[in-house]
Amino acid sequence: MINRVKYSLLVAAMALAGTAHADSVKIGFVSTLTTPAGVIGADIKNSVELALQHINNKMANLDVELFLEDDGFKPDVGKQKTDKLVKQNDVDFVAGYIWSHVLLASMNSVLSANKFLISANAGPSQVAGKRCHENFFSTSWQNDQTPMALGEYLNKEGIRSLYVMAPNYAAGKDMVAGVESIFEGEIKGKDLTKWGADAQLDFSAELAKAKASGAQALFIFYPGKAGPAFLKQYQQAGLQSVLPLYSVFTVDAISLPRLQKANIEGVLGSKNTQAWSPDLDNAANKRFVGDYLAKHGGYPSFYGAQAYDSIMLISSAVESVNGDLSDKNAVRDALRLANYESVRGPYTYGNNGMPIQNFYLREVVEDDEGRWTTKVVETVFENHQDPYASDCKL
Amino acid sequence: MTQTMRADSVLSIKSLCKNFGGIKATDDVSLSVSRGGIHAVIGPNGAGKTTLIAQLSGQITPDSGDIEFDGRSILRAGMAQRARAGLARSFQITSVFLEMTILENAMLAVQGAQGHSYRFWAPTHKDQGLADIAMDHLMTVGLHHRSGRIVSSISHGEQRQLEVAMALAMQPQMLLLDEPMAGMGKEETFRMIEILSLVGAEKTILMVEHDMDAVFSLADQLSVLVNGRVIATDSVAQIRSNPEVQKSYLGDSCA
Amino acid sequence: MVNLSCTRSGKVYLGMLFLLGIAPLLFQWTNQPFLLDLLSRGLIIGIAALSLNLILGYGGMISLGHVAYLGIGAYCVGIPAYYDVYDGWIHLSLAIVTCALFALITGAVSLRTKGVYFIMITMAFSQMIYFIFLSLEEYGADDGLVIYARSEFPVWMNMESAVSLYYWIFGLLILTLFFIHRLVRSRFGRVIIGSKYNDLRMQSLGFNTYGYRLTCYVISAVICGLAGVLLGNFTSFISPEMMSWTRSGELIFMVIIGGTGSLFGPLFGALSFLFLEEALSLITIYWHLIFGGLLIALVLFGKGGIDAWLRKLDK
Amino acid sequence: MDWNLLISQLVNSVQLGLLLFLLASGLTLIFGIMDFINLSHGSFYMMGAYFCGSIVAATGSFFAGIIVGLVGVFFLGALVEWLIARQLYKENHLDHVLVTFGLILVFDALVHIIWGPSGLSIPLPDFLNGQIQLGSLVFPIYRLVIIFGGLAVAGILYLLISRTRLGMLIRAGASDRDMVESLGININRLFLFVFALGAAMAGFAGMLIAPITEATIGMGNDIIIIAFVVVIVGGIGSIKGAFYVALMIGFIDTMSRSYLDDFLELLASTAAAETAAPAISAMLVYVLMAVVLAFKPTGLFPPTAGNR
Repeated sequence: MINRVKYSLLVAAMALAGTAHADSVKIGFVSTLTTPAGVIGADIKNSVELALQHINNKMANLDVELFLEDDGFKPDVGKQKTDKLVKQNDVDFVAGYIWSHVLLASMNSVLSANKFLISANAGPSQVAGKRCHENFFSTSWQNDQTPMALGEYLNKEGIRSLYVMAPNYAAGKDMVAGVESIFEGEIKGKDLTKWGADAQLDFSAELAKAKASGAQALFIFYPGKAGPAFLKQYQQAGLQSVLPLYSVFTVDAISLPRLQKANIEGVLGSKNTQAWSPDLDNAANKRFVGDYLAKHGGYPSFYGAQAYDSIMLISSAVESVNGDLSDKNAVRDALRLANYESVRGPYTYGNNGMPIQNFYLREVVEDDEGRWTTKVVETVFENHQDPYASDCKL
Repeated sequence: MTQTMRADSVLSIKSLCKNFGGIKATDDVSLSVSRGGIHAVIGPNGAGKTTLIAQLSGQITPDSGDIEFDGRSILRAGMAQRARAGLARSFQITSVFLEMTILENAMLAVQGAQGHSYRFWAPTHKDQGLADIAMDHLMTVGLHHRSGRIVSSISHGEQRQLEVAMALAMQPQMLLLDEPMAGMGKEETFRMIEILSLVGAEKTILMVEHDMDAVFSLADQLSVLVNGRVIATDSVAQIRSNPEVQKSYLGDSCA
Repeated sequence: MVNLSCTRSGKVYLGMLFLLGIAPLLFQWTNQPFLLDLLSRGLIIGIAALSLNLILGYGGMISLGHVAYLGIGAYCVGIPAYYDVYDGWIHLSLAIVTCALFALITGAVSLRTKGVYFIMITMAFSQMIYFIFLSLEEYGADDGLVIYARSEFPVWMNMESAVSLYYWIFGLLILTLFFIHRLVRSRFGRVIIGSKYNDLRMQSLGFNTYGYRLTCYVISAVICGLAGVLLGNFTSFISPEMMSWTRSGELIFMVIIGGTGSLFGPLFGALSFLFLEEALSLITIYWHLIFGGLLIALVLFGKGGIDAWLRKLDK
Repeated sequence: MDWNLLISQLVNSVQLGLLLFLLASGLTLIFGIMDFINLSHGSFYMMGAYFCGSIVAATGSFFAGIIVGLVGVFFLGALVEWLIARQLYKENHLDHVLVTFGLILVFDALVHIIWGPSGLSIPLPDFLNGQIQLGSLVFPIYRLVIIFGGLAVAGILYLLISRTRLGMLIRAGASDRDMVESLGININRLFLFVFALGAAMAGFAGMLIAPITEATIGMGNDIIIIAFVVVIVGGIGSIKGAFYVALMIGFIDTMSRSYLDDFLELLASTAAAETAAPAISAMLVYVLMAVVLAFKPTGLFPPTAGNR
């Protein structure tokens, strides 16, 4: 019985691989669709689909074939799926990657096969520095940059001491390093908490420590499901008045509706930094955010915006080589130009494939229809390049 | 308390005590089993017979007292060590390996008697040295012609016989038999008595048994255990006529 | 013991082994490099399942921590490679020594317990290893360790290409199968099997079963560690996540799906498990629902696993 | 030494310990009485949170959510017992593990299908959202609510077990199952009740924690392993053991999370200490289990059985 099943699976798998068209652009997209982090993946999927809709599913008159894969929030699974995209689906581009550790585990599979890797979120320091590669491009940021912008703002505000909390993985460490590198005051204490599929979500012990440390402000990085959990506990502990909160990648379009539902009003008015905001005033962003709102009834998150950009970036490159993907050098040169309408406005690429772009201070506000969202307050950095670019020998 | 200490005793038990949460399962038991005889321990249910066997074989550690086997204390030796020293045990609840064949069971016992088994490569089923000895012992209990049968498919009586064969296969000086006739029919009991009297001619046996007919026809010496205490140890004839034993044991349970 | 080639189930198994042996040729011919990947992975996990079956199926020791050895084996490639030591012999010997030592120490403690307590204490030890690697900042901690080159061996037996690595895996698989086949039929194997059914009885037969079981546990750990070396080379990435207790659980399921205590069953249990996972996740992101349902149905209705179904052919 | 911090952390550790106890007490009963390993016990924890969250969303009342949620999980537990667990009591532990692992996958996928991947937040009524001032200490009110809720259930369970006929049967069942059967009790109904009761307690724990962490898919899968550690270390079937060990593990976990990194910094570099501290504090629980089992192979408080 099982043998027959196995046999037919084998046949099915072969047939599946056999149907690939030669005259299409094949894009593999890796994100997290299951586990609680799947909520991010859902937003990314919506945005990618919206991007494809906006270009009528065509790049330089070639059909776009999208292969969406789920990394299950695990680096080894992410790598396995990436291998599959490269070897079985023979895609031209692999995009996506929410998590830095998944990207680190997977990147070699793509790059050693001489394919292009477009990170739509993760920006670990290793990839920006020593392990940089000519076929790697990011439509997000290098991990350190956003917290650096926040640190800069904290300096300007005259904040002299800080307590720092982040999850214990590649991006968490980069975020902490980023804020520490630029913050001029004293770091009163630091907690790195367990991350992964079984991440720590009860922060009672850490919040008690933070409060007892006597720091002037609290810096956190809690993406995904941990964000709302953290913010609730922060409010329940009554820390708003004692320990003002500054965050990166924690308060976003995914967490805000839930925070609003749970009445966590403490988050209104809180500040964070980001390279993008739904209210950025440019044509591409208006179209993206407007259509997304109309289609899904809520704001897209920055994950979505970056994923949308990744498709647009690929599209611009395919267009510029008129669909001839065999000329890798031409494709690479086209990607490097970033010659497309990014939802964050124009930006350029550094030697390491990381964007050189603006970073904004955003504030959480209520929009005209009563939805909680973020609004740009000021520009903290203009055309900012990540600190690891100099380590990259390209 | 009757205590017979003879010079030629294989096993001597001295003031053995074992408590289970306040219940005295073994209460100051002293016994001496002489070489070459069949010594039976009788007693009502819950008298502590199996507990006694378990302490002798090393399955349970006594609270106090001493056990000497062949002149040396074996109190500190584990089950396996006692078995290798020549004290073989059979179980009240049949505990042969149901999933294996009769021969495989017997071969395991032979293997146990032949020193260590850290031999990883040569297959046992081609090991004639094991099989031949095993077959000899199966012959003693009359199972040799059925040696290929899976044990779960043979009768209860045959399984009990296999137990004895396995105990023999360990080439012990002495056998500890825990109710060898348990759950047997008349025929099977008769067959077992035959086997044991044959074995008893060569080996010392300490047995715990319910079946009085079997005990009276087999044993040379009898000890009566009631509530964890030995109330009498004597020859079969003496015990049968002992009024205290009559009252406290024989009278009640063998109506 | 019946000879393999005499029974129909045995013939099926041998036929499948033959197919596995020529699989790279088939895949090369049909240009399916990913299927070779999938199969390589399946066979590595299959070897791990076989090693678990040695203690679980034959010895009755249900370990919920066996992937620890897979992980240790892989780190024995990753950590030397991190210091630019790529000599394969060093990797292999390091894996053998480390796994044997760790198994000896933890086994000595674990085997004092029985039943559920054994399940949980093995899980506890593997969680400790998991958290130890999670705490090693130097070797990537949570993020894992990327292995940039494969273990180096003499040219004629290197594992550089996907096909040569596959034959390494296939070779270890055949060795493992043959070794276990001999082992369980030896005197040692009989003691292990006997103590699974009735440990007390084995002791009363004069066997110090603790020592035998501990030895068996160490052997099994070493085999699993060797599979780990291949896994490290295959994935060229190792993270603590690969050692979490759920992965040990999965390994147990592979053994059960294949049939506990059967020689080949766990190998095909592992392959079926992985193929099913792969195939179901192609169909829907809710594949866990179907997969979970299948596991439940397997226990309620499919006693004995693949091996038992195949053995029906013999009757 | 910052005493305020220490006291806060003690309160936090009691809160964690009681949550663990709510999970572990049901687990240890099911384990002890039915000899059934239920890995999917954590699913009841999750389902409790989701039931409660849905009711709160529909009615706006947190307390309605708790009550209806409890009833819901109780019946869900009964259903699982009746449909699946009951078929398996006589099978071996391996089968239990396999089936209940399958159940975890099924429950997680069902929640994914019904409620989506994003998780469910449970708003608290305003009076529970604030803080309470005790001397120089400030506690979130809701944390104290968890502690009182946990203690109340522990107390009720204690009364049920020690003062009622049902409790007598449960106690007897945990130490000697055959005895209960020989009393002519309808063993099926007793098992059904115990299973559902255990499920309800796990669900209650889930409801208590969800307003803090949100209800998320797989939220029970991590904590259930810790609950198993509690059961094993405490001794299978021992409610008393579960209680003490749960508090002990709550204490170890919280204290190591708050003080271990400072301690490690004395031994290693700051960066290494920061990475190692959370991992090592998570590991301590397993070290505790291994050490206990090494010296007491059947846990700290094995229920005393009459015969062995």
